[in-house]
Amino acid sequence: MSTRYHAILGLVITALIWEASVHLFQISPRYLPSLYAIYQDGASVSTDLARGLLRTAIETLLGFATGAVVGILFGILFNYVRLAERLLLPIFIVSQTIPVIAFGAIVVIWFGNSILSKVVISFYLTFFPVALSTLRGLQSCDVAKIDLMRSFGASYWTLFIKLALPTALPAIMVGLRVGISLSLAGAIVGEWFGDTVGLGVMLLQALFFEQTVRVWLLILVTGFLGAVFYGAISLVERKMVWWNTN
Amino acid sequence: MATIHKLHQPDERGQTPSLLTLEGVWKRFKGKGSETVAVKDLNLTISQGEFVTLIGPSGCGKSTLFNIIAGLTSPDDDGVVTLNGKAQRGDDLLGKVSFMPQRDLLFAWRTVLDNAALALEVEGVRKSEARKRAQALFPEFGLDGFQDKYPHELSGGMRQRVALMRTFLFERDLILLDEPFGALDALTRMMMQKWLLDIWMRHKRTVLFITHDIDEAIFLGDKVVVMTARPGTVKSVETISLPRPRDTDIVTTPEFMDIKRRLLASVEEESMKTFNVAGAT
Amino acid sequence: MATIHKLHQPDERGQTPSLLTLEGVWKRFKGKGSETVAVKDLNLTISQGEFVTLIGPSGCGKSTLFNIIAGLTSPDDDGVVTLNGKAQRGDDLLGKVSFMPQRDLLFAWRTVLDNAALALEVEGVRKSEARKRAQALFPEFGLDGFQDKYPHELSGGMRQRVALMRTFLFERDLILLDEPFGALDALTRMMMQKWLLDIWMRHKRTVLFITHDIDEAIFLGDKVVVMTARPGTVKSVETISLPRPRDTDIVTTPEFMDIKRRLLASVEEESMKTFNVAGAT
Amino acid sequence: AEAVSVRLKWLPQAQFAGVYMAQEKGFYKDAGLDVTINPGGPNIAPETLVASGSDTFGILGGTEVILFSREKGLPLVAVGMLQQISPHAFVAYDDSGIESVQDFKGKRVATWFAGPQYTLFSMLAAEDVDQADVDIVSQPFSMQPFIEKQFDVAMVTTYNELNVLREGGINNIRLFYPGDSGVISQQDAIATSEQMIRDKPEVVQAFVEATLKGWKYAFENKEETIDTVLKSGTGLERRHQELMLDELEKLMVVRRGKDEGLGAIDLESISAVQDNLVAFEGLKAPVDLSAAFDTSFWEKTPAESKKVAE
Amino acid sequence: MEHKLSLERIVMPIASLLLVFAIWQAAVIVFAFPPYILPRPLDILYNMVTRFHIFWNAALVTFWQVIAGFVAGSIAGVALALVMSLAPRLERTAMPVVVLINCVPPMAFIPLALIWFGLGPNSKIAMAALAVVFPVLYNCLAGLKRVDEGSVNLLRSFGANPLTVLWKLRLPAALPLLVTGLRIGMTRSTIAVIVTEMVGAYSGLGQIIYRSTALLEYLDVWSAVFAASIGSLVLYALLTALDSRLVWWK
Ligand SMILES: Nc1ncnc2c1ncn2[C@@H]1O[C@H](COP(=O)(O)OP(=O)(O)OP(=O)(O)O)[C@@H](O)[C@H]1O
Ligand SMILES: Nc1ncnc2c1ncn2[C@@H]1O[C@H](COP(=O)(O)OP(=O)(O)OP(=O)(O)O)[C@@H](O)[C@H]1O
Ligand SMILES: Cc1ncc(C[n+]2csc(CCO)c2C)c(N)n1
Ligand SMILES: [Mg+2]
Ligand SMILES: [Mg+2]
Repeated sequence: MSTRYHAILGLVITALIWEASVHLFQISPRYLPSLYAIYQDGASVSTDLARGLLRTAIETLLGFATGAVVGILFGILFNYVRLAERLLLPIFIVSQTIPVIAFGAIVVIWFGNSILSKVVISFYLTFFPVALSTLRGLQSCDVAKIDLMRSFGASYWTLFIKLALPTALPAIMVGLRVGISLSLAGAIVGEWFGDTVGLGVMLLQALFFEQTVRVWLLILVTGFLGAVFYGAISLVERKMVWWNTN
Repeated sequence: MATIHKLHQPDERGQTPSLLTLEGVWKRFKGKGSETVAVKDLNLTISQGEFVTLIGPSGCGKSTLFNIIAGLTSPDDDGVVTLNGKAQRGDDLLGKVSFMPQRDLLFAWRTVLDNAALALEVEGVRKSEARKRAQALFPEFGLDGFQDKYPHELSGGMRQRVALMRTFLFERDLILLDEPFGALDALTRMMMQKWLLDIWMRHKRTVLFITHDIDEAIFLGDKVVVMTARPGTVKSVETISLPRPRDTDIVTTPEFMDIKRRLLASVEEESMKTFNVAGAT
Repeated sequence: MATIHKLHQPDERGQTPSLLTLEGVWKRFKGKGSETVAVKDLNLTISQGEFVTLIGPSGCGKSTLFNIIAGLTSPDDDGVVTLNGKAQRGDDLLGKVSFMPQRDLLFAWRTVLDNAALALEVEGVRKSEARKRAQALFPEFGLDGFQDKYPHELSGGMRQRVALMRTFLFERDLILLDEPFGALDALTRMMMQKWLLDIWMRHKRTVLFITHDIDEAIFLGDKVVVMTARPGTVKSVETISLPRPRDTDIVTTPEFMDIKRRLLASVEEESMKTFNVAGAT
Repeated sequence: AEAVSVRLKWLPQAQFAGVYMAQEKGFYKDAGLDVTINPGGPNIAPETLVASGSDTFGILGGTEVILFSREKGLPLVAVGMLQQISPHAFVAYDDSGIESVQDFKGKRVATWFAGPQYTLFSMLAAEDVDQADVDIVSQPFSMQPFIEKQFDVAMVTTYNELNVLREGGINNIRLFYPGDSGVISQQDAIATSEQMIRDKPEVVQAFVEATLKGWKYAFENKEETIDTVLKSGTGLERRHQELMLDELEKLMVVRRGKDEGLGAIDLESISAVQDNLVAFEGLKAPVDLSAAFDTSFWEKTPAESKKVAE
Repeated sequence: MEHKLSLERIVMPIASLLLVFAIWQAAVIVFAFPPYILPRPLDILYNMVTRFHIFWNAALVTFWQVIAGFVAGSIAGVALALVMSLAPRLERTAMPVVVLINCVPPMAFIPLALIWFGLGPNSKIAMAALAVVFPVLYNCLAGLKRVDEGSVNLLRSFGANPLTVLWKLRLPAALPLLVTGLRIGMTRSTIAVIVTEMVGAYSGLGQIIYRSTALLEYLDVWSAVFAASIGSLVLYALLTALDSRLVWWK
């Protein structure tokens, strides 16, 4: 209840400071436009914006869903199969050091001009933090509790479902929260590889036409979209890891 | 109750067969630089249906011994652990003994009822059935009404009782209990003791029971094993021939007093070794 | 030892002043839907330099009461807690009493020595000095040689002793001990008891001590407080006028036996209420 | 209909008006083509996409890019050249004291290092200015550093950045055009792969013709063209696109583009650029121009499809 | 025993990477990919060696910025987490704004960074810091908050103020998660610097990638990417070593 109140308070305070400083210090719109100017600009492209928002949201969700599932699976694999961790984790780490943006053409050649290429990039950015957090969460399991379960003759599977997974859940949720914003970033970058619709396309246009107000508009809209996803994850988290909250 | 194993009949020659034997068992913990010998050349035989209590100074290796018997810690290679006549290697012992660790180890995300039912669930009993069976024990353990609470809402003694329930629901021939009544008040403790004896007598399960309370050790045990100070090994085994069923009043009998005095002296001698300043204060 | 507070002289009228009073203290825990009353209208006075022991059935609210006195849980608004004549509100009590919780709560990343020195460090004592002072207690606690181990390398009883050391190094007028000797063997326990009495006599610190062992409660206490079953309140206060210093043999004297019988009956009556099946087995 | 795609060198904007109009007015459809328009983006290397067959056609970079592509072994062929003269120009503030290319000496001159730098090199060479005397730096795709006077001279395209400056109210600037130094560098090639030319020349022919028809229509119906471009839905500004289209007309309907028709390939100027590139070691050796540029499709395109009405 | 383990830690990753390269090399040969689709790793390596000084100098520029930004961002992230854990009300007020900023793809801030901090190293450092600050903040905050309530109470009973609780209990308990955050942030900050360099810079690996892409110098693009990966991996390995130092009690 009061969390929501605080959240709104935080946003309102930020908005007030923003608007006040723009007017007080006469900041040029090139550096920081007024919120009202941003709102007006948004109203003038509302249809395109809505279309882009929907498209980007879908890409993000698909990429996030696949990234989360695969990330969790690999986190689990790494925890139980040492060889897999030793062999694959380094490759995963290497993969994360590659700026995809340098390989737009390759992405298009491999995955085509469809929504797939955005989903793939957003997947690629999501799975790593999720895998790492999952692994860390699973490793944080109390050895004595594992021993207890083993003394009951628990199979690896039972041990995993009844003990390891619940123990790791808080850490996994942290990974997912990091992942969702990366997933959104991935969708946007993906749209920079020759797409026609999406917040990323609009952002790119605005960047290169130096439409500062539009850039800010898109920053706010993407931020809002991400915040909604983040909120949804937090909600799920509160449902799933209730015991960790107090 | 398909899971109760019926292995406790005397064998053909009419002798009680030995259920568990440990021969020359060692356990050394390696730290950086130093080595701690927790269990040293330990020999112990527990017969089918026996109630054995174990006492010894703090840190002498009792919990380590329990972990070995439960199959959780593998002993060093020099000794042999035999269950039902079969030598046990590696993980063989897992799932064969019912084990209550010294810490309660309740799962924060499970209600009290589900924590109690955990071992049953692991065994593959259907969840609803597991709950029903756990549910039945709640009044006896003085926990009725707490089924739906979470562990953090319980007192220390209540948590211990939940852990105890969990162990009892996992029905095995050999039960290992590591200070199960440590955090219970006098009466609750007494009720639990009686309850345990009752279970043991009716089902003739074998019990190995760690305690610090010498009264408790004598009151419950067929024999009391005294361990030496670390490195822990068996110092002496006292057979308790007090008649059963035993009543609470038995603690005031001269026989009881006699045994108690002897054991006390034995444990004190060992405990003394732990302290550098012998006879401090 | 600048941190020892010297407040325990009798006041001008020659009376021992009351150090701590609780009047009409309540504590209710709200769960979803249900409400657990842990402490109900509790009244208690502890005088300067007194050794008070507290017994009561498991789950009756003893630890909750301790948390209230330590300033960790705020009681409901209806009661008053007074320390040294001053009403205590909110966090006032934090840092004024030396408190040993029921669980040992050692920090996994600190060595045994550093765990023992924790309270001193928090007080602002220099690390090297804190270590030196902690170090001095190791032989007395039977932990010499374990200074550089980590908690997971200790046995249950050893962990408890480390927690106890940590508490003693935090020198305050009022010491709260929640079952400090629960996991200790008979002799270690006896040595610790004697040691505690010695500290208490020499420094005249005030002790409030939870135990489940009625012998221990009588042996140590100036008075024994018996709590009712949950919701916990004071059922009776038994003043123990056995002469001091007390010797271990005292437990066999008729006076002792007499008090024990009375207290046992009192606690049993309360414990019974916890169990739905009154007089089970 | 034959399904083909065209990859643009950048995002939807009036720079590609002809393609959008050919699509909108059904010129592609009439020519038996079912065209998908794929925009470009940063670091997407449209040349690679066309060379690999991922896209059938491309509106690619200009003269230099085609030459580099051939040198790197990309089987690309230019079949038309849209902008007849270089769209690049250099800007300096009126009060900077820079009056001619000679004055670049000792100044900080910014250029895009993605190809257009060779236009600068050629200009300097043509004006007898030693490169070593000029502080040449990399320019981002933002005019902000120039606005903040971090550079003395900056590069613009006359159809975009120049208008961005002007829209920002910056008019106190002087322009230096490559053409004034005799440097012609055709840009925006219509290109396809060698394989297409081999296997489906009729499709290539149809595409070139329909695209040029689209451009012709665009210049003859600017109002409608802008409407169509704006429909791309990426939030374009009308005024800016109008200026861009006007400027493109100046770049495309000029020289042979005016006399003979849109899209003419000027092998003479291309050859001159190649010589410069070889001189500046941008190219290691000259490439075979007859393989890189195929004028036959343009030549077969009837005048009424490519000649803009006066 | 110890020795074997660390050997395995080094040998196995190298072995697996060599395997990937071998498969890659073979695939290019078997499927006859032209270099503009996928060059051969050996050619890339050869290019890196022959033009070593170019990539080395660019890498120095890039990684100096990465490290500066990483350090600044990590400090900021930990500081924010500490402040928020001390003032839960501030956390609840500020977190939505933080989330909002974090959910904006960092690329969107590049032009703003270039406007605010110029084309020089400052804009790269700022972008690197931005890339680290959030994973560190999230992880550190989660770590700080996951401590056992009983342990907090114990310290409070000693009269510990929230700062002491933070220092003696929350921070050590948060270390494992904090290091996870640092690791994720490390790779992100390298990429942030490179992408910023691609959009606007005077030098650095990102500039090489940008220029070479436009000039179709595929080997240079790949070489620069390799150089970035290697640098990023070295830093990552340092962090992993730090991890086993900091979280020794596990
Ligand atoms: N955080 C909590 N939330 C809800 N209920 C609680 C909480 N803490 C304690 N209780 C309840 O309060 C009652 C008293 O608990 P407390 O821990 O004080 O008992 P205790 O006397 O110390 O018992 P024991 O001897 O077993 O340690 C119990 O019924 C317990 O379930
Ligand atoms: N994981 C470990 N690593 C190193 N040493 C250990 C480990 N576990 C136990 N020890 C050591 O082994 C010895 C025996 O420990 P154990 O827990 O078996 O004692 P215990 O008899 O159960 O004591 P208590 O009665 O206090 O519970 C102790 O000295 C302890 O320090
Ligand atoms: C990364 C990148 N950014 C912007 C443009 C758009 N642009 C700016 S100037 C110019 C003309 C260059 O010949 C073009 C197309 C691009 N192409 N690539
Ligand atoms: Mg033990
Ligand atoms: Mg308690």
